[in-house]
Amino acid sequence: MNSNEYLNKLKSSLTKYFDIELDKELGGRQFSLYGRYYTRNSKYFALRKFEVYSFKINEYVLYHNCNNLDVDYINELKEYIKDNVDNIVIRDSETMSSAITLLISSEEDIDNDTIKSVKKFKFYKSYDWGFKGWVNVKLILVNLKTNQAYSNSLGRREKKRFIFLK
Amino acid sequence: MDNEKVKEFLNNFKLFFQGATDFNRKSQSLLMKESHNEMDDFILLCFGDILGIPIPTSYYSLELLPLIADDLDGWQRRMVSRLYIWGEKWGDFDLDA
Amino acid sequence: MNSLILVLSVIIIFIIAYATYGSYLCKTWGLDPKKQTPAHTMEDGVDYCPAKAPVLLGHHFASIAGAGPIVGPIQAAVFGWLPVMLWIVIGSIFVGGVHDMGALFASVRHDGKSLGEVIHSTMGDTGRKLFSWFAWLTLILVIAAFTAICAGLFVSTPAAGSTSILFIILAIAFGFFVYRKGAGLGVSTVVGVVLLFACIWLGMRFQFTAGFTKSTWVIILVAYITVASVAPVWILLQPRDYLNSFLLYAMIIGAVLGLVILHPTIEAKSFVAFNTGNMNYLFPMLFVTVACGAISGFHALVGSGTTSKQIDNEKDVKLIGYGSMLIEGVLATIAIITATYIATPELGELLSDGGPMNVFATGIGNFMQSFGIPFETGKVFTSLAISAFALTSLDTATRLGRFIFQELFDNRQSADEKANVLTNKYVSTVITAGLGGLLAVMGYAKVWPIFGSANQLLAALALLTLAAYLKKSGKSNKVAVIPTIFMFVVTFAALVLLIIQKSADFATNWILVIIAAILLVLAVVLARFGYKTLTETTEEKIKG
Amino acid sequence: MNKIVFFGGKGGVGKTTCSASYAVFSAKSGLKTLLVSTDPAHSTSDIFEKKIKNEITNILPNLDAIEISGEKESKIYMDNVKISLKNVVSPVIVKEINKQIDAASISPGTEEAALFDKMIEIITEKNDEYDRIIFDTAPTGHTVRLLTLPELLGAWLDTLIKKRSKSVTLMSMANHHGQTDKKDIDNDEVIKILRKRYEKINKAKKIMMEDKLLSFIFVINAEKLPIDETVKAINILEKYNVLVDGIVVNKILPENMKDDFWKSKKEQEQKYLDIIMETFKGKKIFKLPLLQEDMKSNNIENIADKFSEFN
Repeated sequence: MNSNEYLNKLKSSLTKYFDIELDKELGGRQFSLYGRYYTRNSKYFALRKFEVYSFKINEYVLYHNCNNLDVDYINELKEYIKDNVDNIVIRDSETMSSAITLLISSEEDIDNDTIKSVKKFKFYKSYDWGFKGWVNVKLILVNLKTNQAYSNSLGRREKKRFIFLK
Repeated sequence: MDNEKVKEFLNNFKLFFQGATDFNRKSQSLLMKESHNEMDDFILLCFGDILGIPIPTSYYSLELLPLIADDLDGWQRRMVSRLYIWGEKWGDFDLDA
Repeated sequence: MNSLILVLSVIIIFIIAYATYGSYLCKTWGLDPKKQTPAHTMEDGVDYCPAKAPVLLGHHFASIAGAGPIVGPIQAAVFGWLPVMLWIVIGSIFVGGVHDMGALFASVRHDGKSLGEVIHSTMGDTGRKLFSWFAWLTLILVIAAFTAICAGLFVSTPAAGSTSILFIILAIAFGFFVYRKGAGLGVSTVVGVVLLFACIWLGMRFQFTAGFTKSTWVIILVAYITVASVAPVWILLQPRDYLNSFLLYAMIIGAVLGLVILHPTIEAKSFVAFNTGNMNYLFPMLFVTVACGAISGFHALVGSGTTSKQIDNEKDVKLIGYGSMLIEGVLATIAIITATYIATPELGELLSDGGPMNVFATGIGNFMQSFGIPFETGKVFTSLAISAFALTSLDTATRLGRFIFQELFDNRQSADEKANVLTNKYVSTVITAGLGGLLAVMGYAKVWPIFGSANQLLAALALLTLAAYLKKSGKSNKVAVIPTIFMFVVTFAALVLLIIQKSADFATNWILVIIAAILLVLAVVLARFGYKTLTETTEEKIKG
Repeated sequence: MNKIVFFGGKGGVGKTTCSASYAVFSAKSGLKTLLVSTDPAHSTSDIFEKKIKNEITNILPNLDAIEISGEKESKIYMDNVKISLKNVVSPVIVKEINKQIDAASISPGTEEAALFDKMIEIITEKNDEYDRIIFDTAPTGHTVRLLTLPELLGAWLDTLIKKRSKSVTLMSMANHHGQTDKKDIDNDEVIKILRKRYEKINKAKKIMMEDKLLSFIFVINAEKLPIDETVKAINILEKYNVLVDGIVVNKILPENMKDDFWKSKKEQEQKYLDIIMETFKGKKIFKLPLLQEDMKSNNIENIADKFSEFN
């Protein structure tokens, strides 16, 4: 399966709940797919406007294909996230958590130490010790030849979701 | 009190505590909504001609009518409230977002 | 009389009442299982989605059960346990049950709109302002009552105080790891519960809050609720509620088990006096002190808010409305037993020392001792559970009070007008919590009856709405009219009595007198207003 | 000749007489035969002078017959649905649903669909009981649709089963905290019915299409219109890889025609016969003479014998 097919499959799987933009440029990097999911929960008492509390949750999926992956590519990605997290995530006073899924697919095989660095990848940022919410990043790498996915610890539960068999 | 009633009472008791400490009501209602949407599409495929959409195979789905008859008028109301017959439901549009 | 026999007989009476009177209500009100409930007709998968009856009963019970059914009956035990028991049984069956089931039924028949919305929409603008003032005052009283109760408890058993503080810290840490670090819920729940018992043990070992007096505790509690109700919900409120539920249900199971094993005989006197001094007459005060055990307006607002949108079939209205009230009646009975198996003089002394919570905690501590849990641990565990319960209600009440306060003073026509300072989130919270704290310092015994009467007034209003609705739809509403009149009479009598009683030494509790007076005025106005709008719509409906 | 034989052709070309005589022939040659008549006119009973209702009745040794009518079949089907409606649904809805069923029973496609259902049932169930099943089917268009039906129905049923099981899985996930309970899907009534019908359709498709048990005989007259139509039909059938075995040219005029009118008719017939020979080269072509009087039980025997050369 090549990256175009993967892109279409990814788009159709996300389109139900995500607002999707193709070929979006964010902080100097080009992503072939940008998906945003947003929900607001509130508990009210007696009247709908008497809200006891409310909070918002954001989810972003940033996908691009890259065939020559190596360790510095992953490190460079970490730098990119560090600098650009604030203009990726849209926040307001009620926003609780924002989860960014960095999805990379590669049509070539991936060497072991890249996979190790993906597994070790960690990024967590809280605003005012979590009072104003926080951001978690899941890094998921999909090998299109063997249909295998590697992810950091946070992405473990989700990586199956991004494997599309023929 | 045959054990059928006992089993049913115990199950209700478990459900009571499940309801009291239920923390995944939101995810449960999302799953239920998805399931109801799929069911609405299913009924559309079987009994579309109730809404005036000619379904060539409606003869064969008459057999399912007794099992689906209960929420037919609920289904009709939901179908009418859809933006277009196969598209998202009106409720899915978070207008005040 | 052995307590176990008392509880069992109460349960049997309730089952009979459920089958007979409950079904009678269903028939007269015309509850029709074939009719489509709002959960089906307006299903949108967010608010309106049908839920199984037992799950909904559990959810409804969890949202209405508070510290009320525990504090009220114990406080009223001062009149002797027999009148309280009679009121709990009769109240639950004929007044409270009708009220809860009626509120749910009326709401189901109004497309799941909550009673608040029904009252809100039927009253004009002034009515709405009055209703908001009334709600805000009631919430202030709730804050005052529960702060005072907790403060009394923490002073009487310092271990409970220190444990609660440790529990708050545990909740925040739990929230941090599960929410932000993505630790598995299953694993962290186990760790959380283990740490919970570690807190109890630590709290008992180093009672670092031993020296605190009652007023210092009130200040700490007011500060706590101010911060807690302003901080985002995922910091403290949600993780704490999650851990609370384990505490609460462990306590209920422990109490029931202990009661069955120990089945103590009732020592306290069955009847003390019609007037236990200082004009504390049995007639109005008993019915106002025992709020949640027999009837409480608070249920109508909760029940008709979210539960009615999820009723799957009209026959569930009886189970959830009537059933949950009866379960609370049983809970109140257990509470009264924890107080009355001690002889009356000791009861009075315990009551003055730490208030009803202390009595309840001691009682449950003894119950748990019967199956091997050391008394001290049992007592601290129960008081931690009760205070956690009270803190949750405090939190909700403060958030709501702040919101209503903001809305009351938010008379800006357009958005860009400068919001006056009162509508600022922090200012309104401080005012609401501060006023509550001031009242709490007055002492819990003075505040609770006023809160009770405000609550019963709300109940009377709900019953009035139900009576009007039944008349409008051509059904006999004497099942609702009699309780309505009874509740209005009780509330007026109680308020008048309280005003006279409190104005004896006007200097110290002038605030209470003023609040009672405002409530009285509001009661009269709301009753007349409610009656007029509801009967008016009735004629116009029939004419129109 | 294959196990299941379809006699196709335009209305009035003598399909019933051909299929009846062929049935007699195959019964006499020792094969246990079932003649299925789907013609609304039910001329088979007239030929054998025996009342053949819509269940299998024996006419001759080794030969059974059945007349299936769409109208009767759909009535039975509708009544079954109405009966099962009684014990499942609240009376208020039953009245409204009955209205729905009555409306459906008079809609155009119903009788045809009921007929197809019965034919498929016969093919799948009676396949082992009889050595040969002969269908005297209605006009060509009808037959072609019958053969393509399994394809259409199969796909439709497949989608329905997928959608229903997705809905049931989601519901069981909601009730079991995210895990699906296999039992919910297996004993779901709707899926059971759909699966039963899906298997029946697949079996029929397998018999008709894959196992090559089915063959087709076209009955035509020596005229222009039947020839063109038959060519078109054969192309369609070949598309669904259905084997068209032979062509029976019926109502051939006797040889020695006297007056001019019939003589010119004879020449014209001969011209068409040559065209037929030409266009249907690969197929077996078999001529049947125009009969003096109607075919009845007494003279069916000698027509049947003619089929021996055909076989």
